[in-house]
Amino acid sequence: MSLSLHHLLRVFLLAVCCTLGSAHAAPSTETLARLADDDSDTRIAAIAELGAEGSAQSVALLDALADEALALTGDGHLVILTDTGALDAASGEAIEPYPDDADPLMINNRVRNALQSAKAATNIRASDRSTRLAAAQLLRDSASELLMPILEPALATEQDKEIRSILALAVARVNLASAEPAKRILAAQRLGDSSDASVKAMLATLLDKDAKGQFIEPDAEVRAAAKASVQAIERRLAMADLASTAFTGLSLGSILLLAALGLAITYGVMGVINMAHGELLMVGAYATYVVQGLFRSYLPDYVDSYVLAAVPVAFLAAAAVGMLMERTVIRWLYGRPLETLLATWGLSLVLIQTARVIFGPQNVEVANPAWMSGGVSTYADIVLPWNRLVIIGFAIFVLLLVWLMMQKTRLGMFVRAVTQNRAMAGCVGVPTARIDTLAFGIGAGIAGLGGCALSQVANVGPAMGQGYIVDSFMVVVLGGVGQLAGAVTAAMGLGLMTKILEGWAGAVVAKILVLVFIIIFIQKRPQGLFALKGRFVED
Amino acid sequence: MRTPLSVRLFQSLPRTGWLALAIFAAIAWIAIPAAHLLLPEGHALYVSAYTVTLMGKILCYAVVAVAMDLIWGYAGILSLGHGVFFALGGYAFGMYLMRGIGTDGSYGVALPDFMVFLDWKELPWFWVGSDSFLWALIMVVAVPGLLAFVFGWFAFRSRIKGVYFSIITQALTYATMLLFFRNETGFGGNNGFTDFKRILGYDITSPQMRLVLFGLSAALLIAVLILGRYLVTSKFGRVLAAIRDAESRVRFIGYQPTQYKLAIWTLSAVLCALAGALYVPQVGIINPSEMSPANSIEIAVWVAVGGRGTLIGGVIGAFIVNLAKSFFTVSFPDYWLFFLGFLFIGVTLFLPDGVVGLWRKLRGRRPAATETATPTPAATPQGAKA
Amino acid sequence: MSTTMHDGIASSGRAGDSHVLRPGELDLSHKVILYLEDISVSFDGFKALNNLSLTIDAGELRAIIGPNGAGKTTMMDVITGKTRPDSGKAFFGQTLDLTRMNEPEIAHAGIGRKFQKPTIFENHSVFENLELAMKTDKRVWKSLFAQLSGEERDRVSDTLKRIRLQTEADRPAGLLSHGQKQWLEIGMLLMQEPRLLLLDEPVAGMTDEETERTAELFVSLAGQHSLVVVEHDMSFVEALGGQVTVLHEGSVLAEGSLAKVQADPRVIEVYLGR
Amino acid sequence: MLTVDNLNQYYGGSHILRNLGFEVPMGKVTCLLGRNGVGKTTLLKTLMGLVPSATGSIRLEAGGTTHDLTRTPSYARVKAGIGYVPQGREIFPRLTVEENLQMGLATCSARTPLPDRIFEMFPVLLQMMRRRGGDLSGGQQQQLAIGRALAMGPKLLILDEPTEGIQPSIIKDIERAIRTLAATGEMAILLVEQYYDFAESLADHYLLMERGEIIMRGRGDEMVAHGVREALSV
Amino acid sequence: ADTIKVGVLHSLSGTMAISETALKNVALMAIDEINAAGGVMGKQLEPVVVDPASNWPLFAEKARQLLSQDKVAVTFGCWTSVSRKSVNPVFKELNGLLFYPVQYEGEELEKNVFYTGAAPNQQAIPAVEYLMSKDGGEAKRFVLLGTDYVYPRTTNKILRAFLHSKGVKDEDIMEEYTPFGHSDYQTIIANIKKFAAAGKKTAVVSTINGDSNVPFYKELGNAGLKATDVPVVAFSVGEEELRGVDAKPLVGHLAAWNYFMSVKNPTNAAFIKKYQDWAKKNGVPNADTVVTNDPMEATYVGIYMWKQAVEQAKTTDVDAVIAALGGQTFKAPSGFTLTMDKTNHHLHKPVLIGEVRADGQFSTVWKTKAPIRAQPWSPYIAGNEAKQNM
Ligand SMILES: Nc1ncnc2c1ncn2[C@@H]1O[C@H](COP(=O)(O)OP(=O)(O)OP(=O)(O)O)[C@@H](O)[C@H]1O
Ligand SMILES: Nc1ncnc2c1ncn2[C@@H]1O[C@H](COP(=O)(O)OP(=O)(O)OP(=O)(O)O)[C@@H](O)[C@H]1O
Ligand SMILES: NC(N)=O
Ligand SMILES: [Mg+2]
Ligand SMILES: [Mg+2]
Repeated sequence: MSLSLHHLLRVFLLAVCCTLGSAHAAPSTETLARLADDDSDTRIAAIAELGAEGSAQSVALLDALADEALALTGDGHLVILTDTGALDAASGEAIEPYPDDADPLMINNRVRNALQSAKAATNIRASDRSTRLAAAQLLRDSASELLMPILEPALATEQDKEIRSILALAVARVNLASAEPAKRILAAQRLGDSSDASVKAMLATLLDKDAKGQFIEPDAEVRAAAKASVQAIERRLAMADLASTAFTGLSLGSILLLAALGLAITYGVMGVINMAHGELLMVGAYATYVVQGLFRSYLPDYVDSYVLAAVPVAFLAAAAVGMLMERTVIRWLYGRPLETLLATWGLSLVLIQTARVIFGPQNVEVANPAWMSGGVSTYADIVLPWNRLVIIGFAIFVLLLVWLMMQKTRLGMFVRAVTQNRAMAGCVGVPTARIDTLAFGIGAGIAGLGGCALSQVANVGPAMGQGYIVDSFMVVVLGGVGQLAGAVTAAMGLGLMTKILEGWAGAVVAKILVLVFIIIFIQKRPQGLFALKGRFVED
Repeated sequence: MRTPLSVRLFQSLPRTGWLALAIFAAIAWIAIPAAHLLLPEGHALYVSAYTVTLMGKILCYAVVAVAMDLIWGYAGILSLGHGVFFALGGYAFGMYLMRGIGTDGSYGVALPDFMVFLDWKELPWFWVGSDSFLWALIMVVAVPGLLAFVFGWFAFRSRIKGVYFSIITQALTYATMLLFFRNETGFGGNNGFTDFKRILGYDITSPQMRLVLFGLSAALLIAVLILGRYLVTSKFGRVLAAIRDAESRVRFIGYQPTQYKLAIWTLSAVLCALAGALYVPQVGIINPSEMSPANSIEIAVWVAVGGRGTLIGGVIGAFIVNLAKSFFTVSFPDYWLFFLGFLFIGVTLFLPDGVVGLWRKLRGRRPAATETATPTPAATPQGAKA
Repeated sequence: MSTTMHDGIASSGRAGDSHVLRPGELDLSHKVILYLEDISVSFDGFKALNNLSLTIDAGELRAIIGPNGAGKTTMMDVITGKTRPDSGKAFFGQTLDLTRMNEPEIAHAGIGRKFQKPTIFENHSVFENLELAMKTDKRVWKSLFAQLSGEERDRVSDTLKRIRLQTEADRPAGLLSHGQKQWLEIGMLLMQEPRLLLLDEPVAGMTDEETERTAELFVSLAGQHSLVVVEHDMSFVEALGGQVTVLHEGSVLAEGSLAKVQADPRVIEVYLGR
Repeated sequence: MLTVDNLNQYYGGSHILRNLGFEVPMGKVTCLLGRNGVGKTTLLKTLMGLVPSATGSIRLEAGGTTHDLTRTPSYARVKAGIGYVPQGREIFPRLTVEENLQMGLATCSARTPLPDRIFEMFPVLLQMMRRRGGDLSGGQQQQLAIGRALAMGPKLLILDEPTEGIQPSIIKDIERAIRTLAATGEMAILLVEQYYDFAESLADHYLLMERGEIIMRGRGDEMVAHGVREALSV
Repeated sequence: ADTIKVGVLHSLSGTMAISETALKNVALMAIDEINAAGGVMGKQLEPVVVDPASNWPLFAEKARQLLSQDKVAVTFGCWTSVSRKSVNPVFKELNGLLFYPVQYEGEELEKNVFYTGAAPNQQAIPAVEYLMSKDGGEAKRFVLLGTDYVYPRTTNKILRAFLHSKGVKDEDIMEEYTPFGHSDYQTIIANIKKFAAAGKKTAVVSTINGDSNVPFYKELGNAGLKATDVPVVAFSVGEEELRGVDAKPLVGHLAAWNYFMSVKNPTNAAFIKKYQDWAKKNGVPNADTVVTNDPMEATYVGIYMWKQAVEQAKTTDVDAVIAALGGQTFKAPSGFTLTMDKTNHHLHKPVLIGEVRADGQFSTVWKTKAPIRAQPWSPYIAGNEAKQNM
C-alpha cells in the first residue's frame, strides 16, 4: 500500500505545484482512458492527476468512480450513470439515448484507497467542517513527508480546534523522521497527546536498537521524549481498554437481558417452562423485518424510522402469538410445569417450520437504519456502535416497562397471585383464565421487543430463537426465578464476565468458563442470585 | 422369613411384563437375526441392515429414556444434560474403535487420522490404554460415572433442586460440548470419531457384528428394565418418590436425600453411558453435537411422550418419536417438523400421562400417580369446566 | 400402648443408666432430654426467638402455648435443624449438639416432629407413609434390599388401627381429609419411635372426641417418650395434664401447671383474652 | 340467601356429596358440623366452584338479585358476593400481607381502601404489613385469610374451620365479630367448625353432615336438645 | 425400473438448513431440467429427498436408507465436513456414490466420493496470495479468524504453514476461534483493531461459518473497520449468506470462491434464470430474490458430470460410473470448462476473488487464468509429500 500511495502522492504533488491557480481545464481523454485501464497502477496515476487538477468535473469523475457509477459503453466511451440518465464523462453533458450497454467500472480496495487519498487532499480545503475533519483524519493516518506541502498550509489556516489538533498530530508524525533533533523532540512530545496505538508503535521504533545494539535514534533527548510519550499513550490505551471491555460487557449484558426479559415473565413469574421463548423472539424479529419491507415499499422516504414503527408491531405480533399459544395449549397445563416443557417444545418446532415456510430457511436481511449505523468515536479510537448504544437504552426502557407492570399495577399482583395459588386466586375473584392469557401475552410481547432489538445486531432466521433459549434460561435462573433484579444482575454479570474472559482466553474458552462458573455459582446459591428467603421456600 | 433376591427380582415385574419381555427377547435375539441372515433380500419378511441399525439405535435411545425416567419420573430430578453421559460413554468406546482402525486409516499410521493432520506427534496421555477392549469398557462406565458422581455430590449437597438443577446440567453438557469441539481437546473436534473398522478384530460392518450389537442393545434394554423395575418397587424407589414429593419431610424422618439422589443419579448416568457405548459402533459416528442441549431436552421429550414414571413409557416414547422422525423426514422432508411438533402438543394435551397413560385409561385402570393428590384444584386446568 | 412400642423403647437405652456411651448415643444422665439455652433467631431484624431457654425432662409431657407468632414453631424448627439459631445452645441429652447436626441426623438421634400444617407423602399410600417412617436403617444400601418382616407389618397394622385409617391403608394419602392427614402424621411419628416427640398443633381440625383420644394417646406415651405439644385448645392442654410453658415474643413468659398459668394476668392479657 | 338444591359430587368413582339441599339465610350464622372426612370441605369447594358438581343447583340472592352460580367459574361467584376462608389458609405466600389483603379487593375497583375493621380485629396484620404472607406463623396466616375474605364486604361469608391455630383471645374476637357481622343483617354466614363450643355459641342454624349427607338440621338453640355433640362423637 | 433414483441428502431443518436448502433446490432443478431433456439414457430421474435435520448420525442413517432401501444410483448431499465424514463409511460399505459440493479442508480421498467444491489450494491459498499482492493491499499481518471446528482449524493450519513459507512470522499471525453460533464479535473486532494498529498492513482471513457471519459483519460495519483499512476475506460467505446482511457497510470486503453469481457469461445467465424460474414455479419463499452461489454451482456441475459419466458408461453401476467420471468435462456457469481429475476425484476449478458490492453481490477483482488442479492432501501438512500425485 505504502508504495503505491507514495507514488500517487508524488504525482499528485507535482500536479498541485504546476496547476495551482491554473485554469480548470477538462480532463484529457488520455487520462480518462487510463482511468478505465486494466492495470491498477495506471488507474491510480490517473486518479492522482484528476485529484490534483481539482476541477468540478474531475471531482465528479472521482466520485462516480468511487460509487461505481463510471461506466464504459460498448464503443469505449466513458459515461457517468446517474439516477436520471447518463452523462458524458469528459464534458459532463447528458447523453441521449441512454447507453444500455454501459458497464460500470469495478474498483478494488487499492483503487478505493487512492480515491480516498485524492479526495482528502482536495477536501482538506473544503468549507464544510465535517468534510475537512474526515479528510484530516485520513491524512493523519497516511501522513508522510510528501504531504507536508498540504498539511502545513492547512494547519496554518485551520480555525477549528479539533481539526487543528489532528493536523498537528499528522505534522508531528512526519516530523518524527525529520533530520533536526529539535523537530524530532517536539514531534515526539507532541505525539504523546495521541491515543492511537499506531502512533505508539511508531514512537516505539525510536527506542529500538539495531543489529549492533546501537539505538536507531541517536539523540538521547529524542529517546527520552519518545519514551515519555509512549508511556502516556500506553496509559491512555490501558484506560481505553478497560472502558471498552466494560462497554462491550454491558452491551452483551443488555442483549442477554432483552432476550431473557420475556422469559422472566412467562417462566419466572408464570412458571411456564417456555421452550418456545426463542421463537417468540423470532416472531418479533420477523415482525421487524416485515415492517422494514413495508416501509421500503410504501414509505421509502421514512425508511430510517422503520425501527420505531417496528417496536409496537413486534410487541403486538409476539403478544398475539403468545396469547394464541396460551389459549390453545398452555392454559391446560398450569400446575403441570414439566408438561409445559414438552408442549412448548412442540410449539417451538411448529413455529420454526412456519417461519421456514413463510420466509424461507435462509436468514433475512434487517438493516440498521442510518441513525443506528456506524458509531461514535470516543476516546482513543474506541468506537461505540450506535446500534449497541440504542440497544442498551432500549433494554433499560423494556426493563422499566416490565418492572412497572409487575410491581406497580394490579395486573402484576394478580399474575403473581395466580401463579402462587391459582385456585385461591379464583376464590378471591380474579378471573384467572383472562389474567393468564393477558400475562402470557405481555410476556410474549416483551420477548417480541427483545426480538426486535436482536434483529439489529444478529441473524434473523427461522432457527434464530434456538440460539437464545439456553442463555435466556441461564439468565433467569441464575438471577433467581421470578426475581427481576436478579435477572438484570445476572445478565450484566454474565455479559461482563464473558467479555473479560474473552479478552483473556478467547471466545471458546470464555464460554466454557462462564458455564463452569454458573455451575459453581449455583452451588453457592442454590436458588439463584436473588434467592427468595423465607419459610415458604422449603415447603 | 426373607424372600431371596432372585425371587424378588422376579416378583418386581407382573406376569404380563415378563411375557412381554420374553416376546421382545425372542424377536430381538431370534426372529430378527433369522430374518436378516436367512431370508433373501426382497422377501416380505426380510429385515434389512438399515432396519437392524435403525432399531439398534433406537434401542440405545430407549435405554437412555429409561435411565432418564428413573431420575425424572421417580426421583423428580429433571436432567437437561443426560446427553453428556451418553456421549462420554460413546467417546470412551469410540476411542477403542479409533484405535481399532490401526494403520488402515488415510495416513496409514497408528495414530488416528485427525491427530495426524492436526499435527499430533503421539497419543496424548488420556488415550493410553484405549486400544484395550477391557480398558475401554472400564472407561465407558468409570468416566461418566465419576463425572456424574462428582457433579451430583456437589449439587445435591448444596441442595440444588428443580430448575436450578436442570439448568446446571444443561450448562454442564453445553460446556462439555464446547470443550469437545476444540481440536486441542484431543477428540477430533467437531468431526469426532468415525470410519470405524473392527471390534475385537471382527469387521464392524459384517451382518453378524451388526446383529451382535443389536442383540446386546436389546439385552441391555431388558436388563435395564428389570433393574429399573426392581428399584422402583423396592423401598429405595419409594424413598425416591417421597423425596420427589416432599424432600424436607423425608429429611425429618431420618433419610439423607443426598445419598439417595446421588445413587440414582450416578446409576442413571452409567446406564446412559452404556447405551452410548453401544450406540456408537451402530451409527458409526460420535461427535460433540450429541452433547448439544437440544439433544438432552429431546431425551426428556421421549419420556414425556411415553409416560413419565412408568419405565416402559420411556421405551415407547423413544420408539414413537424416533420412528416418527425417521418416517417423516423421508416422507415429508419439508413439513415433518409440523408433524412432530403437533405430536408433542397433542400428547401433552390429550394424553397427560403419555401413551402409557392412554393405555391404562383404555384398560380402565387409573394409575396411582394420577388419581392422586393435588386435591386442591390447582391441577384442574382453569376453564376446563367452562 | 402397644407392646412393640415398649420393646422399642426398652432396647434403645434405659434413661439414666451409667454405661459407657457410644458416640452419637443419647446421654440422659441428668434426666434432661432437651436443653435450650439463650436461643435467639431473627429474620431480617425481627426477633422470632429472643434468648429462649427451656429444658424438657426425659419422659415429660410438656405443653407449650402462646400467642400466634410467639415463636413456638420457630423453636421446633431450631430443635429439628430446619433453622439455625443466631446464638444459643441446643442439646439433645447431655452430649448431642443439635446446632451442629442436620435434619436426618437429628431425626436419627431420636427427635420426631409433626408439623403445624400436616405434611405427608401425598402420592404414597397411607401404608407406605407409615412404612417409610418406620424406624429402621435408613441408608441407601439397606433400602435396596429392605423388605418388611411379618413383625414390621404388624407394627404398621397396629398403628393404622390406632389412627383409624385401616380402611384407607391402600389409598394415596393425598386423598385424605384434613383431619385424617393429621392422624396419619401422628401415625408416622409413632412409627419413627422417637425419644422426643414435637407436636405442633396436633388436634387442629379434629373433632372434640378425637381430640380427647389424642390426649389419651399422648398421656400414654409420656414416660417412655418425652413430648412437647403446642396447642391453642385449652381443654386439650388440660387433658394432657403436664406442665405448661407460655411463650411470648420469643421467650418464656410463664411456666407451671395449667391452672397456674391460666390465672396469670399477663397470660390472660396476651393470650387467653377475657 | 344461599340456596342449595340436590347437590351431588363425585371424586372419580366415589360419591362424596349426596343430594344436599339447604339454605343459608341472610343475617344468620349457619354452622355445618360433621366428623373428619364426611365431606364438609368438599361441599364448600363445590360452592366455590373449585370442584365441579354432578347435579344440583346453587343460587345466591343478595341485594335483590338472584345469581345462579351452579355453573359459573369461581371468580364470578366471588363477584356475586361470596367471601371464602378455605381450610388450610391458602394465603399467597410470596405476596406481602398488604398485597394479600388487597387481593381480597380483587373484585372491587382499584382504589378501594382496605377496611379498618380488619385491623381492629387482627392488629398483628397491621404490624406485619410488609412481611410476606408465607413468613407468618400459622395463626397469623389464618387471621390473614379471614381478613382477606372480609376485605370486600361479602354478602355470603364461607368459613372452613376458621379458628384452627388461632390463639384463644382472638377466637373470642372472631366470635364477637361474626356475631356483629351477622347482626347487621347484610351478610349470610356459613361456618364449618369442629370446635363444638364455638359452633354452638354462634349458630343460628346448624347442619350436621355424615358421609356426604345432611342427617340433622335445626336452630342453633336446639343443638343440645338434638344431641348434636353426641352425634358427632359416635 | 424405468426411472433412476437420485438421492438428495441435505438438511432442510436444524442449523444447516440455512445453507443446505438451496442445494436441495438446485439439485431438484437440475433433475427437472435433465428430465425435461429426456432424462439419462432415456430414463427419467426420480429424486429422493430426505431431511437429515443437521444431525450427523442421522446423515449416516439416511445415507444407508437411500442406498439400501431406495437403491439410489447416486446421492448429492452434505455440507459440513462432519456430515460427510459421517456418511463416508456407509458409502464405502454399500459401494454408493456421493457428490459433495462444498469447499472443505481436504485430507481425504474416498473412492466413493466426488468432491465438486474447492480444496484448500483452490480457495484459501490463492486468496491469501492475493492479499499479499499489490492489488490486494500487500498485507503483512494476518488475522486467521474462524469458527471452532475442523474445517477452519485445518485451513488455518495450512495457511500458517503457507505464510511461514512466505516469510511471515508467527508474531504477525493472530489466530482466533469462536464457538458455533457465536453472536457477539465486539471483543474480537476490538482485538483485530489493536492487532492492526501495529503499523503493518493487516488483513483478516475469515473461516467463520454459518450463523455467526451476520453478527460478525454487522459489528464490522458498525465498528468502522473498513475494507480499505483492514480487508476481510471470507471462505464461507457467499451470495446466500449476504442476503441476511445489509451489505452497504461491507463494500470492499472480499470472498474467495470458484463461482460468483455476478460472473457474466451466457452459461451463468442461463443458470441464474433457470433457477429463478424454478424457484418461482415451485413456490420457494422469497422467490423473487433468490440467488445462486458457489456450492449451488458445484451441485449443478456434479449432477451433469454424473449424467455424462452414466451415459458414457451406459450404466448406473457405481464402479463403472466412477471409472467414467475421471476426465469428464463440463462447461460450468463460472465460465470455465471444468474437468474432473482423472485420479483424485476433485474438480479442476478456477479461483475467483470478489469484493462485496452494496447490493450483496461480488465483483470479481482477481481470477485464475485457468482452472487449477486440487491438492486434497495439502503439501503444507507434514506427511503429505508422498500424496501429491494422487
Ligand atoms: N422466615 C421468616 N421471615 C420473617 N418472619 C418470620 C419468619 N419465620 C417466622 N417469622 C415470624 O416469627 C414469628 C414467630 O413465628 P412462629 O411460627 O414461630 O410462631 P408460632 O408461635 O408458631 O405461632 P402460631 O401459634 O401462630 O403457629 C412470627 O411473627 C412470624 O411472623
Ligand atoms: N381429590 C380427592 N379425590 C378423591 N377423594 C377425595 C379428594 N379430596 C377429598 N377426598 C375424600 O373426600 C372425603 C371428604 O373430604 P373432605 O375434605 O370434604 O372432608 P371434611 O369433612 O372437610 O373433613 P375434615 O374435617 O377432616 O376437614 C374424604 O374421605 C376424602 O378422603
Ligand atoms: N466443509 C465445510 N465448510 O465444513
Ligand atoms: Mg406455629
Ligand atoms: Mg375439611
